[in-house]
Amino acid sequence: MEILAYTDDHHRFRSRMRAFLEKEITPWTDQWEADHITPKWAWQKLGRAGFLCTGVSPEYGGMGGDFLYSVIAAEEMAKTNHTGLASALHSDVVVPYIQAFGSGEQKKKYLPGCVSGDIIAAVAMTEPDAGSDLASMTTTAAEKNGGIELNGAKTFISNGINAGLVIVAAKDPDEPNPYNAVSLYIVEDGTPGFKRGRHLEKMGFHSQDTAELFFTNCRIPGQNRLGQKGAGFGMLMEKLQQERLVTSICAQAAAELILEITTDFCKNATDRNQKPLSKSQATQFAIVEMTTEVKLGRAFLDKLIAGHMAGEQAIVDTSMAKYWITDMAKRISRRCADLFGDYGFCEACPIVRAFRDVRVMPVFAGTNEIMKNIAARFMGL
Amino acid sequence: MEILAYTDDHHRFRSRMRAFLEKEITPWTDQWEADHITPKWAWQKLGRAGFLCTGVSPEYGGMGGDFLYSVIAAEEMAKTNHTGLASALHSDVVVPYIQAFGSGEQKKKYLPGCVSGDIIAAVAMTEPDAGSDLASMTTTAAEKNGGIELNGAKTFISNGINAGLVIVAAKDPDEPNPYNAVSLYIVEDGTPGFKRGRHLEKMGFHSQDTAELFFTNCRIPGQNRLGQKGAGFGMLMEKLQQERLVTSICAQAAAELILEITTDFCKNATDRNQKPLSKSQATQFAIVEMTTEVKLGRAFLDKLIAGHMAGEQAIVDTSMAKYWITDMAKRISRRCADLFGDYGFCEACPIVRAFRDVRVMPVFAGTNEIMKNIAARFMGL
Amino acid sequence: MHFELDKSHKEIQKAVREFVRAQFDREMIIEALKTGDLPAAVRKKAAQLGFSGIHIPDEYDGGGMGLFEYVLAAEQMCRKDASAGMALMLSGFGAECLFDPGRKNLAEKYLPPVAGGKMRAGAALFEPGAGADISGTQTTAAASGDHWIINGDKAYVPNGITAGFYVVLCATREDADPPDSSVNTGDQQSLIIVDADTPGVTTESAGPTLGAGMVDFAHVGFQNAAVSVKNIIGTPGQGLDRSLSFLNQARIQAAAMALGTGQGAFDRALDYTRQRSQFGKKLAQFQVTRHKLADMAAGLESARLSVYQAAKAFDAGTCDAKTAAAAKLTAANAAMTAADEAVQLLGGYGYMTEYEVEHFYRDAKTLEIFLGSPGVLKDVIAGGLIGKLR
Amino acid sequence: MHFELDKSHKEIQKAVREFVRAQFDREMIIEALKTGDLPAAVRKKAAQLGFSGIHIPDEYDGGGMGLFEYVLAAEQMCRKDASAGMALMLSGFGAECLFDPGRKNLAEKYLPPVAGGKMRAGAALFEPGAGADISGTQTTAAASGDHWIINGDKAYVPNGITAGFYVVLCATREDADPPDSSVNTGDQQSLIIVDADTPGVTTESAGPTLGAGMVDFAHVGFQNAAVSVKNIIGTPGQGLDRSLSFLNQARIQAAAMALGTGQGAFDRALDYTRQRSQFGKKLAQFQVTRHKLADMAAGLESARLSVYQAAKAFDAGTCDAKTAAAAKLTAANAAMTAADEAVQLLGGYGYMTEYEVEHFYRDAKTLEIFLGSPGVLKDVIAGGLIGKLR
Repeated sequence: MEILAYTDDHHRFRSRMRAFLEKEITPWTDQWEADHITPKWAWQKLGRAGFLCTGVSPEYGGMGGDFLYSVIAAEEMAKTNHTGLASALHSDVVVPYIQAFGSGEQKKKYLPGCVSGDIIAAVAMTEPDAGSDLASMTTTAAEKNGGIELNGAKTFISNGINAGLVIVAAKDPDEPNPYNAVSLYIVEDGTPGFKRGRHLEKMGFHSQDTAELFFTNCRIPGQNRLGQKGAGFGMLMEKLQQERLVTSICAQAAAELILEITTDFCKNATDRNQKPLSKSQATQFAIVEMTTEVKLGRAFLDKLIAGHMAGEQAIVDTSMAKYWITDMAKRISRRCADLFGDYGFCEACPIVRAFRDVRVMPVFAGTNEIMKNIAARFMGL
Repeated sequence: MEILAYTDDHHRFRSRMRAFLEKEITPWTDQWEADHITPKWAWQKLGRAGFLCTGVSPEYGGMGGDFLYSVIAAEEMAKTNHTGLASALHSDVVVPYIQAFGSGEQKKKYLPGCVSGDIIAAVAMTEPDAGSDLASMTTTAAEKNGGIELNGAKTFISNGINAGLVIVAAKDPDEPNPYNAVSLYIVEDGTPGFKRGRHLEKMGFHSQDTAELFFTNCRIPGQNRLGQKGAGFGMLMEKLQQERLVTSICAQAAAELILEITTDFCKNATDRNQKPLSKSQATQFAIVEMTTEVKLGRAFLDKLIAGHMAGEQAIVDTSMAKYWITDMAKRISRRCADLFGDYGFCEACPIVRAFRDVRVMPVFAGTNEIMKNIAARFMGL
Repeated sequence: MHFELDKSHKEIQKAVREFVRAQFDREMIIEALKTGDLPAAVRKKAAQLGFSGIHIPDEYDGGGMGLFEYVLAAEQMCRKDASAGMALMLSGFGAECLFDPGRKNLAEKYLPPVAGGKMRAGAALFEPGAGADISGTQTTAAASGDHWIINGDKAYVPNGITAGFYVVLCATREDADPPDSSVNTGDQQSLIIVDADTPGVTTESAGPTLGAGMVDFAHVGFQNAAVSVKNIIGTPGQGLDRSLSFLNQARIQAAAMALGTGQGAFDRALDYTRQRSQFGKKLAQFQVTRHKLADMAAGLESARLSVYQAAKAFDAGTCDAKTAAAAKLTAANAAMTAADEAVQLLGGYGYMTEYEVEHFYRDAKTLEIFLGSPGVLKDVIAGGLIGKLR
Repeated sequence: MHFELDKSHKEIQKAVREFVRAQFDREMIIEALKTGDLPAAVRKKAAQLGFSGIHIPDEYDGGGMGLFEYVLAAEQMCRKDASAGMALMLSGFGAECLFDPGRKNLAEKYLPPVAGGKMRAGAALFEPGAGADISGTQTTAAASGDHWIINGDKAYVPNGITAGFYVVLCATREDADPPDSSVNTGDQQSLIIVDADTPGVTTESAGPTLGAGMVDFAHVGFQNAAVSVKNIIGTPGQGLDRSLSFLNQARIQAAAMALGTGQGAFDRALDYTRQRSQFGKKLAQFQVTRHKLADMAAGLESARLSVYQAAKAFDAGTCDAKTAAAAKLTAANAAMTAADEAVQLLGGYGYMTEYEVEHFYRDAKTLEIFLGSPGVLKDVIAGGLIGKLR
């Protein structure tokens, strides 16, 4: 019994994408990890092959696919075992802001490039001193003389170096209520006053460019505001649901991949007596227990995806999925590593990169503690 | 998005049963817990109201309902917060042996009584020295002169005292291969040589009569064999799937009930400053985390039920559900008790009975360790 | 630093083990669980041998030893039977507040009967609806001539029904005007001894409990209960600090009981799995069984050190609230884990009363909640770690 | 039993803390993680101050102290920087096999340079595909005249590339016939010292590692490597027991490193949450943050006692394999839990190299696997608990 109704078209899309990634992307990932960035041509290759922004309508060059195409794309990207080509972030988190809230002109200007991979998109919410506390952001956007002047700093911005377009959350300095003060703005690469800071060194996510962004008297045209003035908080809240769902999908896919690699290893590697490691009872139980956790996450997630596609509001369940599945991926990475013995602490071991990469998931897109706070609030606790 | 397709008929059945139980059963449960048994009239009342053996066809007095009626009945019984009226065991574990493997005559003779509650059914597999190791059972059934003579002892038999009909697994003493030796036999209450042993004292499940059964030169007619001679092992293996699924359903319902009671308590009870306990962040997180676990179990279980109804074989998933959901119910009972403070170790606290009751679930219907062994085997580990 | 028990300590362990082997027989235990109390003879014997009053100063007929020796005794008792062990070792619950120097008058009266196993005590600190928070005591004691007039309610008092006296935390007032239940003078709290037979004292059993089946818990009410003005322990205002210190001690005591409970469950699981065969092997030959036993043992061993360390620190006067709370958190968790796994390792027998481990499971859970569930203890630990924030 | 550190032990802690404050500066650490090695100057300083060779007998220029003192030093080093601490404290890994009386000739040659920080050692015990099982060593040493001719492969040897000598566990044979790799004489195993520059010794780096970034792990191969017949430690057949005893010691060492790693992560999390505000409050004011810190601290405290106890027992000659394994299991788990929560408490900063805790997380995981992942350790513990079954 399957919860999600994948069609033959979906299956064909998955096969095509998997073949494409195996040939064009996966062979490069070690290099990109070492380089600490993924080249822009990889994005273009992916876009031109039709694997970016599958939800954008054909009018703007997309395929107008349903959300299951996004799910497939996120799952298949996870199999490349690197994070630099953050296509799910681009396609299903950032670009939807433009799809949903952009003017006709903005869509015409930006969406085709997002689909083709010529424009890499990022969203800049988090600030150095605010963390998950969005209401306390301090970046300002003063609208004057038909133009807008941005001042402030953002941090932990994924795709921060590569981004050709950044959606920036900033406050009207004249509005005292923080919930009415935030608007979203589109800032293009090369705008004077927009500078990228250090490429941040991290535990993992090495091929992903995570950066600080600085805006110093950065002037953008008045038409670069996205949606209504002061409506930024609401837009963020709305889109954060999908961001958290996409994070859950990526974490689920990562957990499945880590466990699959580990299970295969235990079935094939043998001890001194040529007995496969998977014949040891403790290893069997570990694999069974982890497989159960992965299946639990999958059933809950699929149900959530189906609800999301049916337009259901599921703030509580989405928050729960985000925290539980990302924690589960982390737990699985820790426990799987043990099954490799000393190989499990060598970077050559195929799950060690994932061990480092998944550790950020319980932290980003709203920490898991924030998820629990949200769930508690919406449960009336 | 709901995984299970409940119809209006199902919902009406649920409402009717819930009202019936609140009026006719729940008021008695404290008494039955103290008595350490549930009276037979309660079974008859439940049966006459149409809540036993909903799956038995109208030909034998049942309503011929689909498995969702069994699910509803099990869930609603859980809300009575006692276990003595083990209707799920009777309706969905034991009686299905007769439905599936009984001769026309056997069905005609026994099913109407099972539906009406006049016959309470039990199944006797476990033996004092064999535990979960069915292959090592030692109870024998010698078929001679058209009759059958049973000798041996069984233990941990739920409904053991009340049972009017016991399905007994026993071995042909002349068959050396244990897997070909087992047959199932129907033994009626009052058969000479069939004695009940002590009513066993337990941690919980007090209103449930758990007993040892002894068979000493116990002669039953030849037609009391259920199904083919020597096919007992296969029949047990087949029906154990549903038993484990039903156990998971009961454990899931118990976990939901425990958590609901606890959450209500935390929302209503206040500290010295009239602040509800649920305003404390740690309590909020505990409730959110437990709710998440319950929802994960529910999604996985519903998917499994849907598959079961579609006739899917799901040995691995069923074993996983049984171990994970029963462990989850146990974990939740432990953690919820903490939220009541000292009240949490008093029998007056509404979840303490459940704390004791659910602890058996990871042990019965095959221990959770056996579940993991089965899953490992069928996963090819 | 050294981790070996002294010879005298090993002798205490041995003596307690001999006592429980002789006294805690199954029949007696089963009967005592039904009546909810240990036979007087067993209580007397434990007192005669100096176990239940091991930490009471010797000038008051006690063992004159420290909390560390108490811990060793409580552990070994609960290892044999947790309910009986709790009943004996908690029989003077609260009498510890009289151990301080300068309490001679009260100590002379109340401690010898406790040490002799003839009288029980009940510390009455917690109040309904206040959880583990004793800082805002609502029970009042108003001075009226030679008496304190006490009004208020205390919840979940151990030995609540059977105690000969209570050690009651009260908000003390200067005058005897109509008692005002809204008074809340956290900085002026006092501990006052109230004889159980004082007029105006009422008790209401908290009913049967999950574990600790030979200790009676009750709600104790005071309605204009008048006791001698001399019944105050120390001077007015010393009650909160003394109660908090007693709570530290009591948590270490409960931690020791939990430790013994977990160890008792482990002992039985080890025995059972070494003897019982399934699928043609001893259960203790299955790797997963072995790993469970290893986890149980490692958890108990490291908890044991935490409890012993806290007790030693308490005796040296250096134990803070954080250390006591951590000892209880760690020990109760190790005990629950061990008892839970023991139930599982025994399978169906684990659930049956006859095989005892179900009993340990219920006692362990009771101890996990008693004197502070994990959340309460973590609040206390964090307070010590983090301190005041600017 | 007493739990206070002696004055001399507190002084060791203080001296190490001063050393790391002076020597482990961020710039140096970041550079050392890139090169994969500590600067020679730091190694020399640690040796001069007597830290990295603290347990080497003083007649061989070491500190002449026990494992307990080693543990204190390793803990404090790793608390400041786990990678650097591991690099220093593991620099003589395996040289411990020369501490026994009667090893004078070899000890005189090999220990002083180790104690002086001039040479590293690598115990070569484990073999490819054999996991943690050293009982069936396949590497052979055949006696040929004045030499042992060694053939075989060892896996994941710490200091595998940089060591001056290896302590190699071999199956010793009486003759020098063509080496038969299928030989497996578990009861005739020996430890033999092989200089790294011996012809026939090859090394292959295991590559970058998740943590322990300043220790080089390598596979070491021996192809007809000839060493003096005097390079055997003790007599033929003593190797397995000596290796197992060394493993106990090394697990306690690793446990101490894990303890320090967890403590280092905790320190940073406590600092951060006390200083950082969110939603108008300090993070350390949120109850859930407080509970996390309480759990981390309670876990580390009880693990600390287990590690110290094991080290003391080892020094007294009473530490069995179970106790050493349990110390490592408990400490590594407490460390991973603390490091993981520290990452979480720091949020985005927890994942950034600059804030150090990500580094502790990787080191803690490395230590959780190194010298026995939890499953291996539980096998060992269970063996000790359960013993032989009839």
